Amino acid sequence: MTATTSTTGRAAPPARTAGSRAAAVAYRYGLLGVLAAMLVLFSFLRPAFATYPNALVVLQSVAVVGIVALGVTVSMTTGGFDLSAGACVGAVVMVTALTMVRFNLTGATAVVAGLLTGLLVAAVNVLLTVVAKVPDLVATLGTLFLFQGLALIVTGGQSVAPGMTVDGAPAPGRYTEGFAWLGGGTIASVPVPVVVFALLAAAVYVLLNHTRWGRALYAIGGNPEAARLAGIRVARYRALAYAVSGVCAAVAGILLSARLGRGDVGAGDPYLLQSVAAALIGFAVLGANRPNALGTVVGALFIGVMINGLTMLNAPYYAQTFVQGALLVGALVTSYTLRRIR
Amino acid sequence: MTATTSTTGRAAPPARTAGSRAAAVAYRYGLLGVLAAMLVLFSFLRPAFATYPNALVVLQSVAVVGIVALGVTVSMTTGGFDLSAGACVGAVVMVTALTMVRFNLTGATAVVAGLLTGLLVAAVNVLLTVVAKVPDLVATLGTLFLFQGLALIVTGGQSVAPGMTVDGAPAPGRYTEGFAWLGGGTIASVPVPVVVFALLAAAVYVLLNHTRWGRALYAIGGNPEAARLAGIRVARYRALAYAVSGVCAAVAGILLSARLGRGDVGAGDPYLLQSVAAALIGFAVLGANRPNALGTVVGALFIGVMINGLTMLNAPYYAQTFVQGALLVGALVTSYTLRRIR
Amino acid sequence: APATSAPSPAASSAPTSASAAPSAPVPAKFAGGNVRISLVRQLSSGDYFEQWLAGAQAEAKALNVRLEVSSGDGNNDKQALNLEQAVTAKSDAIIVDHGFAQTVQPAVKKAVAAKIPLVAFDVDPGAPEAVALSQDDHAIAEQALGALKADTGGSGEVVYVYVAGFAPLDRRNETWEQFKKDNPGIKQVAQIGVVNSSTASAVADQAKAALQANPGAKAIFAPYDEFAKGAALAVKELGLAGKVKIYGADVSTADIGVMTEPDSPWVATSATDPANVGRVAVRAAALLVAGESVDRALTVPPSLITQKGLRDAGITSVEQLTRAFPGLTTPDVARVPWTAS
Amino acid sequence: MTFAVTSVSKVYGATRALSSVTLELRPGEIVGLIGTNGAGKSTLIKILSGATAPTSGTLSYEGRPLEFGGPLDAQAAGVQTVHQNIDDGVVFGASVAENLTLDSLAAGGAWFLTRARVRAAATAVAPDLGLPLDVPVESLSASARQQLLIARALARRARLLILDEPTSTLSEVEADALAARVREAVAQGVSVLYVSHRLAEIETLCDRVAVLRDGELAATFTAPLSRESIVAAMLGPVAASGYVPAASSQDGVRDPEGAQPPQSAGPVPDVLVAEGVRAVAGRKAFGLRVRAGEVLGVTGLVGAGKTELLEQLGGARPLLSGRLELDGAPYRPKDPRAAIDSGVAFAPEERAAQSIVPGWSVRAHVTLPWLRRHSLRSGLLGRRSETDAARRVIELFGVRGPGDDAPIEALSGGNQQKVVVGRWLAGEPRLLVLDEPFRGVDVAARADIGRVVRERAKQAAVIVATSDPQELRGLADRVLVMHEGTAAGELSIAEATPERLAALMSGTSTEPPSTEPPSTEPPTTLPEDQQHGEPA
Ligand SMILES: Nc1ncnc2c1ncn2[C@@H]1O[C@H](COP(=O)(O)OP(=O)(O)OP(=O)(O)O)[C@@H](O)[C@H]1O
Ligand SMILES: Nc1ncnc2c1ncn2[C@@H]1O[C@H](COP(=O)(O)OP(=O)(O)OP(=O)(O)O)[C@@H](O)[C@H]1O
Ligand SMILES: [Mg+2]
Ligand SMILES: [Mg+2]
Repeated sequence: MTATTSTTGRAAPPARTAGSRAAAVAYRYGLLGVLAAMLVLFSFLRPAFATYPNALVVLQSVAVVGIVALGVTVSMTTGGFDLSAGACVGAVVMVTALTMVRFNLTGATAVVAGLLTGLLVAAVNVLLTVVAKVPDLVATLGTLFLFQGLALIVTGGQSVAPGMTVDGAPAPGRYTEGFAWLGGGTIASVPVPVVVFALLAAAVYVLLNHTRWGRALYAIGGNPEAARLAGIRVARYRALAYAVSGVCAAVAGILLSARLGRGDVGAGDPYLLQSVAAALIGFAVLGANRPNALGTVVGALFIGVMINGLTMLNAPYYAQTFVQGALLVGALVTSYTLRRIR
Repeated sequence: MTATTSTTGRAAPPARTAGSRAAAVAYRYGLLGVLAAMLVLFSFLRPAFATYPNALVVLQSVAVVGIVALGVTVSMTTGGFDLSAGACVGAVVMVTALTMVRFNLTGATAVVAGLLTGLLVAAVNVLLTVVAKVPDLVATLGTLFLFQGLALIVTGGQSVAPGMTVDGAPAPGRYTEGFAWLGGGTIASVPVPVVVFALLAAAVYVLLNHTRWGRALYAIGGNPEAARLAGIRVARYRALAYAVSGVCAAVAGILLSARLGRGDVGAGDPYLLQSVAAALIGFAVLGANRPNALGTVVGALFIGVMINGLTMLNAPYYAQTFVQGALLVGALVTSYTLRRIR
Repeated sequence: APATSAPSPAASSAPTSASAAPSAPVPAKFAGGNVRISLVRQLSSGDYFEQWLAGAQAEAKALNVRLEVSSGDGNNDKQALNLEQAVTAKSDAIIVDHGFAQTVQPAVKKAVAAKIPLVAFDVDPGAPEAVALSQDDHAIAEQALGALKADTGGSGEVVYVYVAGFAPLDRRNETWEQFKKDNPGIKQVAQIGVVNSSTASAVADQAKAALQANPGAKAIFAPYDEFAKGAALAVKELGLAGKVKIYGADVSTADIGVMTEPDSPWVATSATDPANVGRVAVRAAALLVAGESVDRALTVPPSLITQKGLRDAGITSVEQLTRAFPGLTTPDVARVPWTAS
Repeated sequence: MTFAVTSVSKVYGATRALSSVTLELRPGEIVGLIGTNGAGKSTLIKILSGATAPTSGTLSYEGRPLEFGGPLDAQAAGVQTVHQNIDDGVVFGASVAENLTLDSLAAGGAWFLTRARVRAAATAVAPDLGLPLDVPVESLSASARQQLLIARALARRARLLILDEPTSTLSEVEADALAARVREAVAQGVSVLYVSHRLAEIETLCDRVAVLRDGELAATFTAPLSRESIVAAMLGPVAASGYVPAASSQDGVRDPEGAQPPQSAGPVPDVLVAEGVRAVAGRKAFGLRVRAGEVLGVTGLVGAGKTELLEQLGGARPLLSGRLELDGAPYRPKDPRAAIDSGVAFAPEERAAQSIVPGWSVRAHVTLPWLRRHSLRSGLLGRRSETDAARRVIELFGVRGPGDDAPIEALSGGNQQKVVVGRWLAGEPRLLVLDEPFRGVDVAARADIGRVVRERAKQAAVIVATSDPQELRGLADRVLVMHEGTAAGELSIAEATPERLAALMSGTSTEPPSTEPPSTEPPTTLPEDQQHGEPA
């Protein structure tokens, strides 16, 4: 029994017209191009922008958001969506502050407590989405309220600052030097949060692009039923995704707490929208069209550079939001319109 | 060639046990049950809760959120997602205030200007999602920033209040009586916003459940390609959905502006999360498992009753978020777990 | 959001000089227009902050200073980073407007190390080199509560609006706690409060619930203008005008509008003029740049503004208010010798 | 009244999917379109239905040229298409009635709709469909969904009706019903273009057959049709010479040259033993066993419970009752991973919904179940070993297409099927469970898959489910026939005459007592030599 002749060799890359090639290039590199253009423009208008210290400031301003966004990215790979990331950051800030200030424990304990809090948030998310099968968006919305509320309750709605009054007496502890170093220290002149961000970004990149776990996560995002039937334990991987998201948020919360030097009520709130924005912008980077680590880093940088540059140009704060929106919309339209042409 | 007799009929629906019937009922009516239980409990603990005036208070506190949520619901039917609804509310508040206070025009003009602003937001969303094919979440995120920024820019970041200084002179106009009536007036003792909410809820209900357009919207949400091949003008209907969402947000903005009596920077911001929450809770109402008008109304009431009751019970504000989260999670878990049993 | 900061040195205000005419020549640096002052803010949206900024900008213009403004928009880490950036960019002086002591102090140290003069408003800079400017929150609460006591005769049910974690509110809260101890006739029947970008309408909904639950309430103590506006809306919507009175804090043109409305329940507010505070901050910074001596602790005292006073004088805006209440303008705090005031 | 395709070519990158095809479709005529996998059938249909534009060439109707900007233009011109992937055509979350009336939403008319109105409209669209109107469409079986789509297309007053492998999910009975419907339409002057890999169907239904080979129109035949010449044209001169088309044997499942049931010298151990299992809850329990080197066919009408049974064996759904034994050890997989780890490979039935991850390359599809095996010691995935595995599958099954790096969507339907079935052989399973592995696969490729499966069966046991017993020819050693959720009987391949199969499948046979054990301790199926029982 013979069969059809097999032509298994790889096809040569299809011949393209110059125009569609250009569009394809623009689609892949569009967002990177806009980022580069912003860098050049800002450096030109404000020489102080293009200095090493300022680059570090920009990176540092991006680090915390970027770390949260990396977690959100992982939660998105399985088709989930972690709306509770910001609330998790806030809860971790409170918990670390309480550990050191109120219970007078060490910085290391605070780090552990923070990470455990992140895992607790993840556990609740997993219980809701994987076990109780509540849709991700609603479930993590519930978790958001829950942990935002919890962070308030454990402190009676108050911020936790060294010297605060607890039951009539001043709180015994304070932020330890080691813990504070996590926020303000440097390693070879690079701020610690930036180093942590870089390491986590590399780790998430490798995880998603070059390991079987990453492959499984994407498979679940692409077609959960096909993934299950191909032998992937979907529930476990979805739990893994939320765990990574929770740990990333916890790391971000620890760094933020160290930078703030106190447990600030509502400190985590701004991070949800920004991290989601970074992750979503990342979809358009290098034509990935799916959540990806590299894109998220670029997305976070995009926002960070934009805000920093505009501040340096002394744009009034009320114009910044608009310019941000306009740039974002411009970048997206370019990317997605060109994608269609391709 | 082989078989001849036809046995294509489906097997009879499996007989249900009493238990699974109960679960099915609980799934359909679970959230309504929790709502009813809350009402009874609060009335029992605080007789002042179960009075007609307090019912109106609850309804009024729900009206603005509910109206935004109705719009968000419609945008969700086509599989879209309108993150810009809150920003639209904020922009409309500013525009109506500017129209009357700064430009000294009539209340009717302000209403028209507000509605036009809502349509403008919708138009930008449509351009981005339908024309430029940017995914809904990112596109409306961009619009969010854009209009949040625009609302700030038109006033230079200031709130617009009667008597405010514009270019050195006090602003000429003030909120007209008619416009203020929209926020504070009553029709047969029912506050105007509640009446508007009820009318809009009925309209959206009929639109979604009993008109061709509603069917078409749901069809697009279910399978856009199949809808397109059935000749449904997908682009137009998606534009319609965003237009309805924009108009609802505009109406909410007008009512809010009338109630506040001034153009408050950031007034619209809290409405995004709350309205999305209401719409998402609504998925679980009556077992619909899709965006639906009735569910959204129940979802909005659920949140409103919860907050009002807790405040009456003198629960500290910092405990409320947590209780909200816990109740939400409880209701969702009940609904979705029971759905599986069914 | 309300003004926020850690406790500031409770030193009393001490004007640096007392004359009105320019008493010194304009320093060369200012004449050349090369002075850059960075204003690093914790928050920027809201009437209070807008008016504060307007005052600061007006003063900067008068002094021929370039004011570079950045805002943390409620993100305290961002504020700290903006502060570091101002140091990196070598501003001539830095004004820190609100913020949390623990968060900004590391960056303040960097500024001090870089020998950049610094003025901190409503936040403890934690460095003796820096000037700490504050408004007197205890006095604000005392004034408003004095009015409350006078109207109620020192007894009755009161609804209190408060959210912990915001330093000025916390300080005002200390005064309230003391007031309750001193006046056992005053009974707090409910405590409510929300702070978000739509504070007024959220507080209105809560206040309505609280007033429904406590029909005997006579007064609402709302020591922050957004709270007071929300409470006023609630009283109005429940038709309780005349029964319930509101005692607030802070003032803006919009607040004046609410207070002078017919039947308005908001009868008194205690406030500083935010624009004036902004002016003082810029003046202090300019003095530091010029190398003049400035008190390390400056305080701007508040005034009590009553509904009756506003109505009688026909006041509709803060500009008219400052003319009618000269106490709100404090030209002697951080007077700049080379300008007329 | 004639649709004409003139010199149409289509190029995808380096692939020439169609080259200069010319074809006329006349009213009242059913034209069969056949060809091996990847020959260009779907491409031609996509062009006719306006889904893609040809690279060159023209379409015309009654001599007037047609320019389709999109599927709606084609529909407006009277071209109605039911695509191969049926789930693309239905709206999940909507009821059957709503799905039937989808077209009327765009057509205008009453804007206020009630349930009764929708029901009435749905009944008007398909008066004799026999489907429940108020249930959500996702609760229908695949074949019922397809019937729904065909009813809709016919109701749209088509001039040209295109059916792309409409019967691949249908049983024979349903296929006959469909054929009647198609003839009805043709009687009213509609042209029909009919794609199928089932030659029998083509033979009985079509007036004319166009054969595509490598994107070219190889030949057209007019009724009466001869299978041999059609197959020869399909496969081309080189292949045809060495290929004995399985379809040429006309007598049911028995194939003189195909399967050689292993002449077991000694006792061959059972790989899988199932006792007291049920396909559908509440139906009668039964047993089965498969030996190493043996292929067990499972057949039965659509809805007989084949999929349910196989999914239980593959760990894709929990075992309803009874017990399983694999190589003598108890076997109760809690999920597909557990089954894979025990050496059981299960290829599910619905390719798009259950196997394909959109946008993924062929390579990633092949390695998905075996990721651990392709991981290096560092935990990273080994690109090399993945590529090798993918190329092996491509080679083994003659997958035609742009290669292992291309997205799987760039492959034709049948070639996609080869990839998602073929990947399971990469793991050297003990038990290979294949549910409808030949769906959309051409006769030659079917033979390829059959050959590889048989080769495999030398070491492993194989279970193949299909609703078309002909596909078991040359492949299975024994056939388990299912009816309404339970086993109706088992036949050796020698006994599996069309008559006996038909009787068992339709439930009219007096059951062989041996396969109907008294309830409590159901013995497994009997060895072949004890099988008996005559069909009625
Ligand atoms: N989107 C695409 N990109 C690249 N190549 C494609 C694409 N679609 C189809 N092809 C190629 O075109 C050729 C014809 O494919 P087509 O789908 O028309 O085959 P077919 O005759 O329908 O086969 P089957 O019977 O398997 O469905 C194949 O070689 C296929 O790989
Ligand atoms: N989507 C469905 N919802 C409810 N019952 C179904 C559904 N699909 C099938 N059934 C029922 O399940 C039983 C077995 O179906 P199953 O799909 O296993 O049959 P099959 O023999 O594999 O047929 P097919 O050829 O369609 O795969 C039948 O009684 C059928 O009516
Ligand atoms: Mg095909
Ligand atoms: Mg099946």
